[in-house]
Amino acid sequence: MPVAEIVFWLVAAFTIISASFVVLNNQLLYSAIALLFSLFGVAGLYIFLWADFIAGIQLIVYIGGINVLIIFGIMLTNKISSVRLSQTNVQQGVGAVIALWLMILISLVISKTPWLQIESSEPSETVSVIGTLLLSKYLLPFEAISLLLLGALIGAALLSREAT
Amino acid sequence: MDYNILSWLIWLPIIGVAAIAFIPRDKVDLIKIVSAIATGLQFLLTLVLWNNFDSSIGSIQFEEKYEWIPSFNIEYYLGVDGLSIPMVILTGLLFFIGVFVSWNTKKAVKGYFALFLLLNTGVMGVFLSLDFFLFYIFWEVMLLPMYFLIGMWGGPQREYAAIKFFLYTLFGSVLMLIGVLGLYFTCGKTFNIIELTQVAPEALSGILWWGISAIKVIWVLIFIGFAIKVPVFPFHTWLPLAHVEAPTAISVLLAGILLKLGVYGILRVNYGLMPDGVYWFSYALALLGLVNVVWGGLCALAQTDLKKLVAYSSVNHMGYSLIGMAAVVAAGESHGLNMKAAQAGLGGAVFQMFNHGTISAMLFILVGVIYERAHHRDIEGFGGLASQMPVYTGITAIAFFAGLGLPGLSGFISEAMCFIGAFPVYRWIVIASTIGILLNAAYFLWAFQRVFFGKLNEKYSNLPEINRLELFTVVPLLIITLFFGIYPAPYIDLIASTMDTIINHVVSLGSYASM
Amino acid sequence: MFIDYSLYILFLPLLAFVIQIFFGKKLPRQGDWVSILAIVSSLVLAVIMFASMISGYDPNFKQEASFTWIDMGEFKIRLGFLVDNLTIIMLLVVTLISTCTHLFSTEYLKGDIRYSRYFAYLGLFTFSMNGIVLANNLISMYMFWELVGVSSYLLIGHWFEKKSAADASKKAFLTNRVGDIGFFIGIMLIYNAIGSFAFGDIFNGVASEMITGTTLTLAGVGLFMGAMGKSSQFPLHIWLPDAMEGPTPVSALMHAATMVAAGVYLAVRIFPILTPDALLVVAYVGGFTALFAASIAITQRDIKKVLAYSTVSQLGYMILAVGTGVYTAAFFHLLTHAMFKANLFYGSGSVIHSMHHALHEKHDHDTDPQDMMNMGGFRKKMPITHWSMFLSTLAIAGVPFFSGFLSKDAILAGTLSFAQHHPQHFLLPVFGFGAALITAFYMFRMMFLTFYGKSQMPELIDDIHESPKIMTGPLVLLGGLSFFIWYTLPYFNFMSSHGWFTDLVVPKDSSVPGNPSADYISKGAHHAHHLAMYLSIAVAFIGIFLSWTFYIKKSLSAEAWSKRLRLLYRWSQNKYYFDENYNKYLYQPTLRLAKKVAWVDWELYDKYFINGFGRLTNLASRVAGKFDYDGIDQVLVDGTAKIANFLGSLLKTVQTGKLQNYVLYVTCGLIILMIIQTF
Amino acid sequence: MDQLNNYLYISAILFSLGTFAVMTRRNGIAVLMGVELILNAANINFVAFSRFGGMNMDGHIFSLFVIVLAAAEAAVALAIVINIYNNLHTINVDDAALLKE
Repeated sequence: MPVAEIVFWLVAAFTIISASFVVLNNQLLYSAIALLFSLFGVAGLYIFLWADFIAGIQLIVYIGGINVLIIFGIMLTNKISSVRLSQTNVQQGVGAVIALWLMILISLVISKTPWLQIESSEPSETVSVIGTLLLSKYLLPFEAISLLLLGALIGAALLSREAT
Repeated sequence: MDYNILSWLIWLPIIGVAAIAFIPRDKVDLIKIVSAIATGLQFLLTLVLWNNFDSSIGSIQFEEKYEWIPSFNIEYYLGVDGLSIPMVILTGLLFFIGVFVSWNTKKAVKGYFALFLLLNTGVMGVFLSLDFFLFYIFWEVMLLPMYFLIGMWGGPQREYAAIKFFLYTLFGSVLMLIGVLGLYFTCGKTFNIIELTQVAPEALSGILWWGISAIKVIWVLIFIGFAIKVPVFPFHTWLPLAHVEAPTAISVLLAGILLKLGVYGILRVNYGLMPDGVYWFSYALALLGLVNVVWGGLCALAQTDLKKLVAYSSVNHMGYSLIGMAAVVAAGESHGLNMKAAQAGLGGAVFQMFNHGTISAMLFILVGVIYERAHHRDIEGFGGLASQMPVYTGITAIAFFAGLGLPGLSGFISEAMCFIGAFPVYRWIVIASTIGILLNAAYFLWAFQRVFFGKLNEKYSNLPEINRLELFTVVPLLIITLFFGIYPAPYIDLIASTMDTIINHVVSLGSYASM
Repeated sequence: MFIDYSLYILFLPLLAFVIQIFFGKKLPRQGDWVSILAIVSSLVLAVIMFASMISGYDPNFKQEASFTWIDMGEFKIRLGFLVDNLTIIMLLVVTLISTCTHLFSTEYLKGDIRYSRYFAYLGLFTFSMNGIVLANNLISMYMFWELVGVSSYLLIGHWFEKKSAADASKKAFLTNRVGDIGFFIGIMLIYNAIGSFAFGDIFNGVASEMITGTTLTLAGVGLFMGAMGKSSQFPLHIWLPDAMEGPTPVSALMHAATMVAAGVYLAVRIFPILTPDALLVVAYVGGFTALFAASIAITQRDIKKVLAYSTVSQLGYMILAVGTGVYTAAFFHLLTHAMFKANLFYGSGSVIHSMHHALHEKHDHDTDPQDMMNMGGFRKKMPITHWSMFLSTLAIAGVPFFSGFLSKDAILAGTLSFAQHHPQHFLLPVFGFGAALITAFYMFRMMFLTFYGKSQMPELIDDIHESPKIMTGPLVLLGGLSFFIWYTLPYFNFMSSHGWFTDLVVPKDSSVPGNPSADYISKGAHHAHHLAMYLSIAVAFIGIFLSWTFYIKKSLSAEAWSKRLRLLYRWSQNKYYFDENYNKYLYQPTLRLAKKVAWVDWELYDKYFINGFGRLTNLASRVAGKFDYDGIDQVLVDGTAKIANFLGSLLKTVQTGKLQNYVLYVTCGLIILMIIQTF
Repeated sequence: MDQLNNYLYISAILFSLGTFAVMTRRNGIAVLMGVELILNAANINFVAFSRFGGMNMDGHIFSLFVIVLAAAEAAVALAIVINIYNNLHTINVDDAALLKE
């Protein structure tokens, strides 16, 4: 087994374990931190998938932005006396059964489907291609999504404003 | 034809809604101006449409046809013919006027005008769409804004009125939907109305459902859906309530356009798709017309609320339309190929739709004017206003006289045509319904006397005269009423060839025997 | 030329109406001169037309013009104008009386608050009346017919502050509408059979038996119902006396001379299509109305009411003439009656005007200025009014040398001849001569009470003055026109109506196959002429003599006789209680019915039936809910606690309305779908 | 690491975990974290298909959009959570069951 392979499995395990920690842990702040690791793991997976740019974005936006935002959110909505902010769960039994079923089923589907697999070589660089695509083929969605982002920004600002 | 004028007609108000969405809610005037521009442009477009419309052709013009949901054979299919074009013009006009009627709305102006324009899109869409699915969607699109407009900006009983209107109409449209689906599955899975007009008469004949002819079942289902809008006698009770509670502009639109959707729908769908059903049902239709005329007239006579009186007069007036529509069978062989009567009847019915649209709109605006000043509509509570508000009195007099079918004003011609057309076929029904002529005169004149004649009620000795804005909303309708009363030819020319198409279609494909 | 002129005559008053409505108040003198200018121009044109008719002297003169108004392919309505001798004479009458009314009103309504509006309505009326006269088809006639009704409505209600005036105007319109229903049904019957509205086509159609028998009779009676409404024939006579609430010049123009004569004009126009049965109906309605209305006029105290009932009676005469076939005599009487009755109304207007002023001087606002019991001895004070009215009274009473004698004589001769041929209808001449007797009586009663004897209110007599020249002008003119000579030129025989009129208005054969020919009828009338003449002179003088004995010589006491015939007197004075009975058995029940229907509609049908559906649905949902709780939940709890617990908790979670539950369900659904899809 | 299936399995596990979180967590922010996991799972699929399925760069673009959407969603969702907290003093989503009415 080549080193790369081992690293891949390690990253995958790391991602999944942190993700399950996110889900199963009862302390909110710990969950958030676990999410951070999980996102790291995903970024690693991206690199295995020859998507270095996406991996970078993942690091910057998810970890640098969203995760921090979440941690802020936790802190803003709780009286912080310790890091052990516990929280409770509902319908855990049913939820677990269903989630498990879901996983099994999806896995079944994955294994049963004859996936098309085209061998291709690693692109030399992705950034410029993505850039060109964004400004040519995907110009309209790009503009739309920027509008959406703007809207969300304003909306979020409006929503969290103190009611006057 | 290349400019997709019909799509523009439908979607222009939506552009208005989008524009209004970006205007802050306190910029009230800007909102009104934007709505005025949107509806005004739409009205101009309807006039352009009229100008380019070829009235010598009795078939669909300005067609626009795109695939929409191909897997169900649903199309985005628009078109206009002599039956719908007067209604399209009327819609353009009344919505434009409606903006000015509601100019003094104080409450939640932004929401009001957004809903108003949405309603506009719905109505326009119903008149223009030739695909059943599209038609049904617009039909429902119309319903919601109406619900909110009555329920939020209406009078004291507005919630009750709104929910009643909503449930009544929803009940109708559910029945209609069942009927439409029945048609869809029996006639080759298409929603295209024009195609169905060709296919349905044959495809439906001979099919029995639970021992009853499918034509009868579908006819009744769809008829009830439209009859509620007309409103035909047993389904009319939503109307007085909704009219009374709705704000003035909405009453104007309800009476002026929404009621016409019923008649339009019957002529477009029931007459087009089920000519046999026309023969089967026409006697009942004339009878319902008679009941509408007499019942509406008597109810109007007893009212003490001016707006309710006008509302019941709508029931009465639409009765004439029904009687005229039933006359189509006169052109059939069983009635001696009396094409004259059929043309008079159907032409009268379609003319009556338009005339009632202008006249009742005028009446509701005028009632709104007095309500805004006196804050009540009790007929007994006025008296002697003629000396206080002479201009208002004069205009109301003309509107009332138009309502009671005075020659020289448009209502007379259409009523007379309905009667003349139906007479050869339904002699006794027509003779009985001429009593309506008297009832019309009685309730309008009696109300007129109580409100305007006699000594001036001291309470109203400084009631202001009708103002310029209000005049601006009424006078165009007044001029139309007068113009068509004296010279109806433009209207008749516009519809004549389409009326022939409908009559020939019904007569050539339908008969008494095949039921 | 004739069509052009008649169009000008038609539209000039309409132009005046439009100008007056929009600018009347801003114009100097409130624009009355605009209206007068228009009507005088119309009059001049009418006179020119009349002159060229006389110079042409062609009894068959006829010009027609029409245009397509509505064209739907097969269904067409053509409107048009018809000018013949009848039309020209009628136009002259309408414009002449209308001109007089315009002039008279400038003084009579001086200072009225709606002065310009009044003149506007006069213009509208003249327009629509001329429209009726000129119509060559039933549809345009019907249209102008209704427009005349509207102008009458507006003018009767001119002083709408008075409740009685407002009531009267509404009553007039509605009563006319009852007749119009018949009119319209008649139109539909005829159109259905013949397929045209034009008179010419209709006459041809009837002649070629496209419509026959009962249908034709019904159509004729239907059309005649319109005439009954407009000409105020029994039982639709109730509106005309009330219409006297309008200004007196209006009464003279519309409710005496022209508008009410429109019914007769219609009857004359459609005479060719009336079947014998229809004609009988017409004759009996007319004859009965003539006598019936005259009997009411005897006891009225209000000077205008007397004249109103006299008008109803005289219109009955004309209708009677149509019914007995001498329809040109009816039209002749229409012509003479228009002149002398308009004059009588102007005279009464003049009297009322001066009474009004006298009372005003005395600050007396309670005394009725129209009550003849307050008058008397005005002869010296108002000589012009008196003499002019006197001439017209002689005319209406049927005294030789006056116009009424000729026309009445023609009618009575026709009636008599009809009864001679059909002895079973002997009642018709009885109606006719009876009415003539009573007419002479009550007309002189009116004259004597107003102008002769002692003044009943001596304190007023000093303030009674002759009216100004603009009012007496029409009086003199129309008084002069009461002489027979104007109607018999170029001949000079006071005993015979032979003259330009009888030369130019020649009866034509009825279109109905089997009806007696015009020649046959006129021969019969000629034959009965002498007997009728002697009889009518006799009854006229008996009537005048009786009146003289009652009110001048007073050898017979009116009071004593009224006591002796108390029942009849009271009936007559109360107009046979028609208004009361109509009110009790017609209006009130209708209103009650309307109220009932509205109640059923709103309180019963809507509230219980329609809303019942709502309640039913509500109930159903509640029952379902109860079943859900009681039936399922409780029973299971009572049964097996364990399952109940499990199900209960499950159900509870289902019904939370929490978002997460829904996510759960959605996922469940997804899983099920996937299972189905995969296996 | 050169097998498409591996990535898909990982993504499936992540997705199930995310769903589980969304279904069970009472805390709004925890639910949000679950949603983030789901989005990541989807993203992995996009990129994986992009590499193995011949989608070229389109998958990358899509995942980019998803990330942006996630950012927007997170911002708005957190704003809502804070708003709810301000109003109801709880962020437990089942306490805020206004949908029930």
